[in-house]
Amino acid sequence: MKDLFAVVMLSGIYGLLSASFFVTLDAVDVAFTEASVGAGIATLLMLVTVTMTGRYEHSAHNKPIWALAVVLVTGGLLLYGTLDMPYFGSADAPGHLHVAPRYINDSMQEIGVPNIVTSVLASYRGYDTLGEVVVIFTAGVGVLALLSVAPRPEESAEIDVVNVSMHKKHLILRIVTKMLIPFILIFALYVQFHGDYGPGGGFQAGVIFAAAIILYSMLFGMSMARRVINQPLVQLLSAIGVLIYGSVGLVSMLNGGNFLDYNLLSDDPVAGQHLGILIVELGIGCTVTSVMVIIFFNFADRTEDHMRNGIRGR
Amino acid sequence: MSTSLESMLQLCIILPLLATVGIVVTGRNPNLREAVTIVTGLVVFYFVIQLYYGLDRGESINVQWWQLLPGLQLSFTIEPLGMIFALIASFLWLTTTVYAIGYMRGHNEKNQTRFYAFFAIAIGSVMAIAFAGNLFTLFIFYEVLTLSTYPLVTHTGTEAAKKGGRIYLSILLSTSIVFFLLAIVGTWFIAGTLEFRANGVFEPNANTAVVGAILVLFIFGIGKAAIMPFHRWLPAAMVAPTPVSALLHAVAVVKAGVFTVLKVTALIFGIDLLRELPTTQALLYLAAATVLLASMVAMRQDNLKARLAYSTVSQLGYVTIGALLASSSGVIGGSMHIAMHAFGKITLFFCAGAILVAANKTQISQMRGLGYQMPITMAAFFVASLSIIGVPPGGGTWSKWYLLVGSMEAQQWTIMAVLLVSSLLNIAYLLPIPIRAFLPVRQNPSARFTIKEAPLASLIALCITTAGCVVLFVYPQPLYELASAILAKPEIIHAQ
Amino acid sequence: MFLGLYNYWIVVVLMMIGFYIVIAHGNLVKKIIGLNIFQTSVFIFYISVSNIDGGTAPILVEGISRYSNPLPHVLILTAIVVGIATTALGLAIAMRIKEAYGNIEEEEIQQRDNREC
Amino acid sequence: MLAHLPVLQVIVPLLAAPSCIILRRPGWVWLFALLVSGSAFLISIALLQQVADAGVVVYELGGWEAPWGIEYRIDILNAFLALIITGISTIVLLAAHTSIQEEIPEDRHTLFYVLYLLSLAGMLGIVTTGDAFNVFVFLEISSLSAYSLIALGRDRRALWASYQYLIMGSIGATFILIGIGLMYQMTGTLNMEDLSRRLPEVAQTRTVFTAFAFLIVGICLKLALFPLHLWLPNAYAYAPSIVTTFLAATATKVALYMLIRFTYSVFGGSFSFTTLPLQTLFVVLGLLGVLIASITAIYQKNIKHLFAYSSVAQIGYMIVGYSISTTAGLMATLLHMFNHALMKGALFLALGAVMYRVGSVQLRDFHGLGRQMPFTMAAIVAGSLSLIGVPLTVGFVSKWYLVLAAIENGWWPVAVLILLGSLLAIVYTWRIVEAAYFKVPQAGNEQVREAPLAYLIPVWMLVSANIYFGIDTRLSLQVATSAAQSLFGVGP
Repeated sequence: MKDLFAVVMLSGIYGLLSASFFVTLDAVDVAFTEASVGAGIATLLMLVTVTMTGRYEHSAHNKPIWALAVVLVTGGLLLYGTLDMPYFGSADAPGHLHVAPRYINDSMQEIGVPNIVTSVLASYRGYDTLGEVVVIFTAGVGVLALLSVAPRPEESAEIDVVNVSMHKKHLILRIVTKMLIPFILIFALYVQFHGDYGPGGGFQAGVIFAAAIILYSMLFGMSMARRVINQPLVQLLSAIGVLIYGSVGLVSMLNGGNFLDYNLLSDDPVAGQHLGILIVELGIGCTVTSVMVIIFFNFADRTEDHMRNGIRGR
Repeated sequence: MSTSLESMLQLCIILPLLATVGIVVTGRNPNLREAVTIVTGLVVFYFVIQLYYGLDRGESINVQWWQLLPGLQLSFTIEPLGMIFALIASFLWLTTTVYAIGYMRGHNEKNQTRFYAFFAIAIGSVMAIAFAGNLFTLFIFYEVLTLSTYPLVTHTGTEAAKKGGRIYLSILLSTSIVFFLLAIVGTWFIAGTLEFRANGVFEPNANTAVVGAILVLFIFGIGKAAIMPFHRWLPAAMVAPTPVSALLHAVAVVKAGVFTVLKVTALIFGIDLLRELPTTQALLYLAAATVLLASMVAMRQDNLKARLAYSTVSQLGYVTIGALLASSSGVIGGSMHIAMHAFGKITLFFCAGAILVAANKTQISQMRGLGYQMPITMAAFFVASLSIIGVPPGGGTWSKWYLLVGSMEAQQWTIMAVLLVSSLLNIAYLLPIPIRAFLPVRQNPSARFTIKEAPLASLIALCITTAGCVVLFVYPQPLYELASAILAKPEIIHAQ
Repeated sequence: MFLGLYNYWIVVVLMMIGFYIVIAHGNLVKKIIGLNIFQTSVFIFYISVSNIDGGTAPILVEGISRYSNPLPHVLILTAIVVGIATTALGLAIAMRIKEAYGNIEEEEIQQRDNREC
Repeated sequence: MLAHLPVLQVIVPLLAAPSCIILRRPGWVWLFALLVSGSAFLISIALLQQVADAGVVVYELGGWEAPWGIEYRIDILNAFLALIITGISTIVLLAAHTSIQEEIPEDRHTLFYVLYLLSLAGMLGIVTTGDAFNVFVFLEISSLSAYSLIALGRDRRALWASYQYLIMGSIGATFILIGIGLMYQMTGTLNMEDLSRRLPEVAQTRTVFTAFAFLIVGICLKLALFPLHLWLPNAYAYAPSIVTTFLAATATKVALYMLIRFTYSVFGGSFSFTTLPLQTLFVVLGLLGVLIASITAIYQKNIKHLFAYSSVAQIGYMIVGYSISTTAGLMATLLHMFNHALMKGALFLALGAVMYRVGSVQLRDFHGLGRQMPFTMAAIVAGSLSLIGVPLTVGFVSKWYLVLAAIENGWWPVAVLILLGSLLAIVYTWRIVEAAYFKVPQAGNEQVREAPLAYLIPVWMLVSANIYFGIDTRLSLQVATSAAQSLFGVGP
């Protein structure tokens, strides 16, 4: 298929499908995330990219045989590998017998959070999650390093014109969104703090937060959005998120425990765990939101720049 | 006494390196710079003499430095063969320095400071090679020597120098890294030691096939011995200024090569084992072939230095033969030939340099009648040639004699024949030069009377070395004793 | 007899589709999309591993004892983040390439570079 | 605090990175980064001491005991790697401030240091952790930052190189992810120690075999093992000099560490090398890598390219030593890891100096540099000698042990090929030497001056390290040996 727009859309749909697939497999948190990321952010970013890089793949491209061969070999190997796997859904697969039971059985006493995923994510394997936050932070910094354009002193005319005209058209849409955005934000907050009990948590919340902001900027134009959100602050936030997470670890260290040992955050271990998870989730949310915003804004700015140069070129 | 001897031994190695610093520092002022060089040369030579007496008194002198790798120590010791090499090298360094002063100035070369500096490093590593207490130490300084001489060979920095240096470095480094190093590691793995022992390091019941293979690796690996097909670097190195060719490629480098060959055959394998090995015979023939072929090539060279270079290749073949004959006389002959050929060949090179500086001639065909212009030089050339050929009053007589004896002991009749034939070849490619030089020239009678010799310093130097040739003929006793002590004095070599 | 594995086989097929897009396609954006599909399929594989017949989502509720395995979920949450991070970065580079080279087709870029050096 | 060293090793740079964003001013950020890296270096030294005395040091993150929580398990090998990485990064950072003035736009400097610290932290995380999935996470941290760092290069080809690296790297990472998933499915654990205990039961299953295969391929992609090296040369050639130096000296080592850790510790040497034809495969690939990459290096005009290919060749050496799979061979490999870090660090940093003065590292730009930048060129010559493996340099030491190990195994041909490889090294390095000392400067390069001290000092620190550890080999040898032995202790 040569039309990248369609390809992107399809991949978005694929993301959505896999998300629903996750739901059927009882992985609600994952589904939630995949829906917001695979179907949401990723697709969005790809769209922005495609608008800039051109919609059509114009390469009369002879599909290399070796690629097919590699793929077949790999796939064959994988299929071969599946042959000794425990059957799908079998409860007595080794994967379910060794480590997992402890999480299921004891997490309530040890952490006191119903959502096992959350407790594993934020506490048992909290360090992985710190790593995850740093990964997203890295991506943010990387995108900044690659794309950030020097802030323009004067808002060049034509872009604003474009925006205004656009806004004239979509009046209803704008009103609706205006009304919608607060709810989205509230929902985000809910997800943020309800992560202990239901599906959700800092990451999903962050994405939704970002989504709200992005929605806003899409409808009211980048220049407008840029006035509302100032970049340096967002960058600062992205860093602070990580630091919040880290400082929790350091505090528990100063209290004489190991790094990220929440038990020592409070006199009562369980309360400590609660506190720890809460703050950590906050950190995650903070970083994820700001990084998503950074990424989107830089993508958009760059595209705008590029187009302006295009216009100038003509 | 002994302690001070040991410190002397170390100083012999360290002083030249220190001199390098002095040379670089005093580089601005040529006189001072060359003074530094000469003084160092004198001191080193004095120390070597002292060490010689020490050795004569039967003292065992050895020095241990730190372990470079576990079980592989940098250690130095005095033993007869090394002593021969050290004596020659230190003495001839001195004379060459004297000569170089005349030459470099007369020929007003550039970058003389760099020249003297690397020269000193080279000598330092030669001393280290001569006194090396084990094969590992020897190898390390063997490589240092290669690298430190590269800038000397390419001194002029011309395109030709670059090409020559390329061949020089690539052959020497590649042979030493691929074959020599491999052989050493193999020896280390099989024998578990790299010390020099009078009767070799391998067990008598060692697998002769493998050990034989190692021998081949050694002979090819020691590229400095210029066994064909790895001899090309020597002619290539003739792009260097004459003093370099003289010292390094008549004495230091090439002799380091054959010296190593002798060391390895006599003290790593031991002549008894050597006789057993399947590969010895083949290598012996290879060396013989080198001797003959190189002589024949030499005859065709019109460029004097090139001819001398090829003659060196063939002469080195003699020493290798001596080493491989696996007979005591062979070793004696070989080690004596190191000294004899050193004096002879350095004299010849000095003459070549003198001719270049004074008459600006490099081609033999131009040298007709040159004898009237530079009688001393040509006379010296004549004497030295005799020594190389091996007829009185040249010291070469003795070494060749012992080589013949050795080949007789080993019943190597072919080798014996080769030695004799090649002596004839030597005559054929060396004697014509001085003879033609003294032939009367009719075309320009003016040339007959004007005597224009090389700068005094150079002249002195070449007289000294010529004298050396004669002295070694008249009075070879101490040299002979040293040579015969190589195999006879195991206790010194054992003392580690 | 291997019917119990059908799920994994589907996943494998998906993976390979993504993998093929990555290595066979010349368009940089398409490559990234392929990478996405590839990774997402791996996620599905993990989640399939975690699934247990009759299990419910791993959120503790009174009276339910059979939960699906939470650990892979956690891992995949992390992996998804990694995925989006990679995608974002890849797309960013693609944009820069577009600016620098004027297109995002593998061969053309190669040709330009070869012409340069 | 000593108890916390293992985690501090990683989180110090990890948390320092975001702090840089707050610090903002490039000058300050540089000092800060230098400080952080330096302290990380000190930590690694202390850690090495600790391990040398106490044996394995275990640190449970979050206080959850493994395999439920993530644990750090530092044995001498981890500490050794950490030492190499932090040491190199610190020395390289010394030159960073000067170098990036020329090569990176002003407004990117802060971000550069952030990314640098992140990739440092990522590598440290990989080499310290004892949890398979944690490896993946930190692998991604280091890779993502590496991609961005490379993309910061001036030349637009840097972008393309970085993109290729990103694709290759992500495929590799995904493969590793698949491998980990399969292992988890069969054993139910992610902790390496635990895996090594539980894998043997299921070792004969096809699934575990597949898991192994995917892990190996994934890691080899990161390792740039021939023929999976295609991303490497451009990435090294067009990245900013500092980045090139840092990555060249450390990144592949980390990948190699992963390979060693998974094959020896997790799967166990016997499984890795006896039940599979891995040994033959790796020896062949390694040697092919050595020869082909070296030959390719000979024909490079861009010197960064040249040394990049030589890196591929050096990886070949390490793989050969590794696949000999004896203590001696592994020891040689670990030793060469250390030594190669020193060589390539010195060489690439010196190239950076040339870049700084001349503005390009094409062969023709080296003409006459011997006179114009004597100290820099001397450093390059020294580094090249070390690369060739001349005595009294580190290169000789590792070559010696590699050859010895090969011969102990009776692999004489391999030994010969290894040595032939170093001949090729002579050829490709000497082209530079000749250009520098026998040619007159190109038009426009007559005014080139010697590099600033900010460059010369770190370069010569590395060069002297090359010589020092070539003369006094006790430290490196001892550590490498005990690391190798510990691996054979761990592996069944």
